[in-house]
Amino acid sequence: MSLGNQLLQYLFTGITIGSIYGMVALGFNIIYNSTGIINLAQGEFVMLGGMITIFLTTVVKLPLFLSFFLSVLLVTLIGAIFERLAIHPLKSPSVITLIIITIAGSILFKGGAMFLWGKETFTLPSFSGEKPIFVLGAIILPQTLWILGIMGGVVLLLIFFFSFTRAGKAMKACAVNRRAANLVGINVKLMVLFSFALSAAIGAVAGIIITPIALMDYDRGTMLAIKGFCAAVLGGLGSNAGAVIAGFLIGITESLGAGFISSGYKDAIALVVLLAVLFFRPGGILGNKEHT
Amino acid sequence: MSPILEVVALRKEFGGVRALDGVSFKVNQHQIKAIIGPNGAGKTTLFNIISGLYFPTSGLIKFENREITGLKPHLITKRGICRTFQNIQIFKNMTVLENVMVGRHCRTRCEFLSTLMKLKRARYEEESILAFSQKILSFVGLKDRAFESVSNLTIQEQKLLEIARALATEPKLLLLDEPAAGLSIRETECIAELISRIRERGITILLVEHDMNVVMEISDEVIVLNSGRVLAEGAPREIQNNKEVIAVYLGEG
Amino acid sequence: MLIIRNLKSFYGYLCALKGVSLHIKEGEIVTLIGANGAGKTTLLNSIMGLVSIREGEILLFKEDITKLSPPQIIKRGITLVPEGRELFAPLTVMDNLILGAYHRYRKNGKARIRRDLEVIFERFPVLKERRKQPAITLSGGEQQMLAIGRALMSRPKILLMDEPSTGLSPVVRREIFHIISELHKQGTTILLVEQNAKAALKIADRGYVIETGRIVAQGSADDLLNNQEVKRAYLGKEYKKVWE
Amino acid sequence: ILAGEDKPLKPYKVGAIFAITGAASWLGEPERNTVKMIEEEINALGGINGHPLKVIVEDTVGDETKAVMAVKKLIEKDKVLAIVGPSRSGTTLAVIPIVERAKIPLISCAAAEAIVAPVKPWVFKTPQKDSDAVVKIYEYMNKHQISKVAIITGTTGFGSEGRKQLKKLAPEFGITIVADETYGPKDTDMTAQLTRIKATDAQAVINWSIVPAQAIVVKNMRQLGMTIPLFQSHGFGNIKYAEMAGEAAEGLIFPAGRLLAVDTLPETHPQKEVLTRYKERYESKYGENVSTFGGHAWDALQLVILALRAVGPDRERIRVFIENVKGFVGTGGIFYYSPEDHTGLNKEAFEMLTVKKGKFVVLK
Amino acid sequence: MGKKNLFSLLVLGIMVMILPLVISNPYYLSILIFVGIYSLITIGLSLLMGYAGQISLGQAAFFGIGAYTSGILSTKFSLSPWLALIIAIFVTGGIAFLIGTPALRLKGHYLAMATLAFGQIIFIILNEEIAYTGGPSGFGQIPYFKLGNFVFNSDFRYYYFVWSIVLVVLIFSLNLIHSRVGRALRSIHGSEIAANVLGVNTAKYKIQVFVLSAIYASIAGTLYAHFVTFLSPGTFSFSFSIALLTMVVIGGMDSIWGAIMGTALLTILLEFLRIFHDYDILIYGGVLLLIMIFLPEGVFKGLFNLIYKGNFPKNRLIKKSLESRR
Ligand SMILES: Nc1ncnc2c1ncn2[C@@H]1O[C@H](COP(=O)(O)OP(=O)(O)OP(=O)(O)O)[C@@H](O)[C@H]1O
Ligand SMILES: Nc1ncnc2c1ncn2[C@@H]1O[C@H](COP(=O)(O)OP(=O)(O)OP(=O)(O)O)[C@@H](O)[C@H]1O
Ligand SMILES: [Mg+2]
Ligand SMILES: [Mg+2]
Repeated sequence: MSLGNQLLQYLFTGITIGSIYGMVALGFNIIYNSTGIINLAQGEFVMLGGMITIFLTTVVKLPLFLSFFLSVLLVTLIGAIFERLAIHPLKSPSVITLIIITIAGSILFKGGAMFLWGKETFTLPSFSGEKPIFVLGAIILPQTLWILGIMGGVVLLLIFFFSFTRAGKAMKACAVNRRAANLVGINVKLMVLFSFALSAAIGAVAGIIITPIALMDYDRGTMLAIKGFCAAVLGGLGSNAGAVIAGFLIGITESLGAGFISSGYKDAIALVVLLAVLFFRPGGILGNKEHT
Repeated sequence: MSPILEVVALRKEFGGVRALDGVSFKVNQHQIKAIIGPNGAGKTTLFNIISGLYFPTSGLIKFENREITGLKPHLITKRGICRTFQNIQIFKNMTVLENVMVGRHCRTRCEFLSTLMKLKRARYEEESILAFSQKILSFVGLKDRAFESVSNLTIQEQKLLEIARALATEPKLLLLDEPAAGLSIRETECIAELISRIRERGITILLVEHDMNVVMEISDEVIVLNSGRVLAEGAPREIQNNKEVIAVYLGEG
Repeated sequence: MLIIRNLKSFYGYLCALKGVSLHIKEGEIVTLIGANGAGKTTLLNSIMGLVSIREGEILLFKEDITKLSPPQIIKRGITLVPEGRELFAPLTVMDNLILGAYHRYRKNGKARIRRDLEVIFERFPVLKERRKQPAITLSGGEQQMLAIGRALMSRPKILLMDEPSTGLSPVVRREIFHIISELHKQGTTILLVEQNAKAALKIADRGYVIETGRIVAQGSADDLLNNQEVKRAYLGKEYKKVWE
Repeated sequence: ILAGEDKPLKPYKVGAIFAITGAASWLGEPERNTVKMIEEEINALGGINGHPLKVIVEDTVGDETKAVMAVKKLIEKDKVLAIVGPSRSGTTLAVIPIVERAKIPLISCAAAEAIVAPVKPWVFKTPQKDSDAVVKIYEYMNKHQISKVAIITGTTGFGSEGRKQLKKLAPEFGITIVADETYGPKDTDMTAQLTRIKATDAQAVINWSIVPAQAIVVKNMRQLGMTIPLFQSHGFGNIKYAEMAGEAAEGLIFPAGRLLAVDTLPETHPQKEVLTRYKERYESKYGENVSTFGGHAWDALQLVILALRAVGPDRERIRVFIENVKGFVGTGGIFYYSPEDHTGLNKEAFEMLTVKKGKFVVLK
Repeated sequence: MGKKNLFSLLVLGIMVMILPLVISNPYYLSILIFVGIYSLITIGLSLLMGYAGQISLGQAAFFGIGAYTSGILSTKFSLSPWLALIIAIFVTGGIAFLIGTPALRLKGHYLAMATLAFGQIIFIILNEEIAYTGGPSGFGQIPYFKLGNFVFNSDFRYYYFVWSIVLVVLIFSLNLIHSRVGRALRSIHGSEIAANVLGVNTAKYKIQVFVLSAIYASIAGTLYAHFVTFLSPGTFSFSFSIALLTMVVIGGMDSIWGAIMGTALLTILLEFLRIFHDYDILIYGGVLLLIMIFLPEGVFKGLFNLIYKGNFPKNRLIKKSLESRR
């Protein structure tokens, strides 16, 4: 295998991993944009998406397509219910309180999933076969193309939503200044509910499309959340394009690191890159500096 | 009298916005000098640069004949310049007294180790901080609110607190950014009177204010800024009658 | 039009309004005078539904709006220019203004709002210049103009203004009072809180005096202007009338 | 009628600590299930010499601190006679000082050699030795003229112990390790590491890990079009892993206890009966496949029961009894303990298995 | 330190003294030992978060650096644990200084991310440097602390050892927050710009308190290493950082007492939940959620508020003064 082929393969691998991170990061961004908090249960939404689909296809024996939509719907509902029960009742929560609440939520979801589906690892069949596609001697999996395609669609929609629609701007306004948002007539609580539902939905989509590649178990959420958080921050919190770019950057750094330096230290290499970027651009790649 | 502060050809740009465009002036010792000018003229930006929060694009600032351009804010405070904020910036997580005690920070020395072990030195110092801060609080008239949380203060009291806190640093030059904004006529009178009293203690004051009654009453000299340039400078009476100033700022009565 | 009866509001245990009653008729400018901490802001915030109301009621066109949330109140045509501006700091000037009209889009459509935007820009040319800048980077006075502009974008029937002229230069301050009387002419009802009580009383029809959470005096603006008590307490010693 | 007659005798309390939840729960879960099943069966048959058996199960979550606390609780609060578990090497090593000090027999279900080398009086283990698995693989390679191998190991205790043994024993068998890669337990894609291996002249790959992620290696390798043989460790001993890898798993080779291929074992094999019995009972009770991990717990608890039956509730005598067990037929093999050997098994406990049509079969 | 704190200290001191006489079961004692060890970390974290307003998601890493440094030094290089403790403090402090200097320029979630990344990197190093750390399977046989012939090898002895250190650290920290430096830290939390303009070298103090909290964690790490006598990376993972954070917030961020209470509460709760077996995770999550919903300011303040019916003692004082003013 020539060096060029290898390089290309690392790049493809990086893109595959990176697209997973990017997908998770998008979910973070939505809730961040409307509440200013990091929802540490985001990883669990991803996990639930995957697990519910597995359940629907293997136990209920629904077709994949139908399971996909049903499971996104269910997770959306779970996200909304979580918001109603745990976030909604708070009068004037501080950011750190909210973060701990999402941690508690993630523990509960994880526990629930463990009870429902046990501790084993599951997988889903790839959407369109497992036959790798060869490009210049390197392979790329059809599932990766699915991930890229769906992610591209989601990102475009989100960018459009947050930059060009009134509802998107209103959502951002909620995070910036709840009181002022109320004052101009934005129903903040509804917006927050909506954002939890939306990010749960996107988390679920992410979970479903990555399961054929990455497998899924009840305990998978935390790791995905950490990686997604990395991507979200590196990209600049709130910036969806940034999240995707950062996801790829982390993925590619990891795979190049594994390929050329050391597979044991690949994650550390990516993290060092992340730190370096943050130290020079304290607001992430596409984020604007936090104003004081 | 020698100037205590000298600003020379100061410029500041934010991206495309030119907030200050070659501002030069001097402030004499024990003066009250007022800076007025339309909204967005660059007054607050000027304060931000003098107090070290912003770095100027070009130009220099001299304090007591030593250059202080680009010094870190806490060092500038140590030299003897302190300021208040247009948007009140009090420490909401502390009591009134504690807020003022923070002001003593730059005049005291005990560091981590001695405070950790509560050495004798630290205890002495703490007592002196307390005594000084209480003195300042009674000077501005907030003595009986010392132990309250600052969220219970009215806007006037918050403004007084900011001034008290700045006074606690024992400044030679005090920068006040719109101290009377949001105050009623009565309260404005109080603040004006307080400012005069501060001057009597030998502290030089640079004052930004939109309330012309205050400016004209207590200031010795007035500078008018307009779009980042000095438009006029002189005694209050002269400024009042300056055609240009009336046009851009005061308006026809 | 707006009737407030025996309103009591609390911050935790602290009773900030101790039974306030007042009314505003359609098309009036009413001003609220009081010392710092008297409860003016609290009253306006209570009307908007931002402060928890323990007792009493607020009626708008005979409808009880005491328990409604701020968005519902805004839909009924009341808007507040808040104390401390409450802008969306990192959003641009443009976005701030557009969000001001948030609840009108469905009713009025984009074109109407575009037009209103132009009107605001005409009134405050600085804002037009700065429309792509984040609100936080504006000067204090510019931010105040933006806060007023944002409130006007919602085209309220009743406009509550909490110290709208704070931090504005004399020219702009005069412009604000000009705008207020213009709005008045167009039929907007206004409840005005101003530190400069004299200026406020001059354009107002009626006024209320509030002291530590209670209304202690009321009357027509002229009466209040000439009331010795009020004069002594709120209008200050006679400055040389150079600047007013 | 004597009043005491139908009053049951005092129960024998045995502790069990497994990683029932957390990242290693696929180990702890079958282990817990197994000991609970044994407890029920023994008690249904009248207990041990009339004493009911009480197994107190604690969860370590695979975490050392929690394991330490759990062991302390079992010793100090529950006053158990012996402890089976923990599931993982790390947690076992963490609790060894405590059981040594408290003088409680511990029969670990974890594999690492460090647990019993050097021998500690109170510590035993039931899983086969890593080094024996490595020897098994290397012998097979010698037979098939494979001398250059790439190893790829998981970064968990099991993986890194395996890596150590693979590297240590390679020279003895004239084998060169041409690539040495690792992956994390929650990694999602191993193509980067495999691409690097592909670029070497390795004749075979050894994938040594115990986490589900090892199935991804199997898949990725086939996706990359790598055709060289793939060897797995005995950590592959769960048919689920083969199912996850799907077709890609066909033909891979790994050493394992005979539990997984009990159907293909000849009737005459001494373990046949034990294995069949365990497998049938477990699968009918829990409705899931047996794994070798549950088997380790079966062996451990049966040893303790054997000891209790023979010597009664005395910790020191239990220890001595287990140390002298000879020819105990367990699921992992036939155990011969001695004061010098607290593993009790040798490489004969392993068979080389392969995956054929999605099933584990003994490699001929 | 006010009278109230002195009184609380006295109560805590007496409680610490007599508890082992009441509950002598080594199992319960070792739970309390862990409470003590973790309290050291959470006290530091509360100084960092509650007082200076800087978040850290990497505190487990400093705990780990302390534990591994002294563990390795005393095991592989046969140093006395006491010396190892000191060296570990310097190593951890040094690393904290190096990472803190650039990281503390970041704010909010970005700082959280940077500290998280740092924690992960340390975690990976612990896993990979097998020659020193033993890799994922860890290493054991770490010696006990010794004073002459007196070995701290029983739970009873170690309990008093750990808790005397906790008390000393607690007194130090209380001194600190009621001092010039403590006020400076809180002013940074209140408004960094204003603090800066009032002459507080904010950058310096942020780093100093970061280093201090790291040193507390390092001491805790050393105590852990020589108590459990076995180390492996799992103990020092991200989830432990999160657990620490949770303890601090549950207790009430802006109080050191809260930090200790939160630590005790969660540590004991988790042990207690053993009786629920697999359900413990659900109950734990549920309890956490309920506490945060109903006592968002933490149990410390929350309980006071419940007892005093919404009049936290400080507030009552204020109320009185308000009423006298009216
Ligand atoms: N960080 C920044 N980025 C971009 N522009 C800025 C920034 N800070 C200030 N400006 C611009 O610089 C100009 C001067 O602002 P400054 O705050 O100094 O005005 P000012 O004289 O204090 O006005 P006011 O009386 O309204 O407070 C304004 O037009 C403002 O928009
Ligand atoms: N968020 C709050 N929490 C607690 N007390 C408050 C709060 N806001 C205001 N108060 C108290 O309520 C009383 C009334 O305050 P309010 O702000 O309504 O007065 P105001 O008349 O608007 O004064 P100003 O002229 O300063 O704007 C004051 O005593 C104030 O201290
Ligand atoms: Mg200004
Ligand atoms: Mg007010």
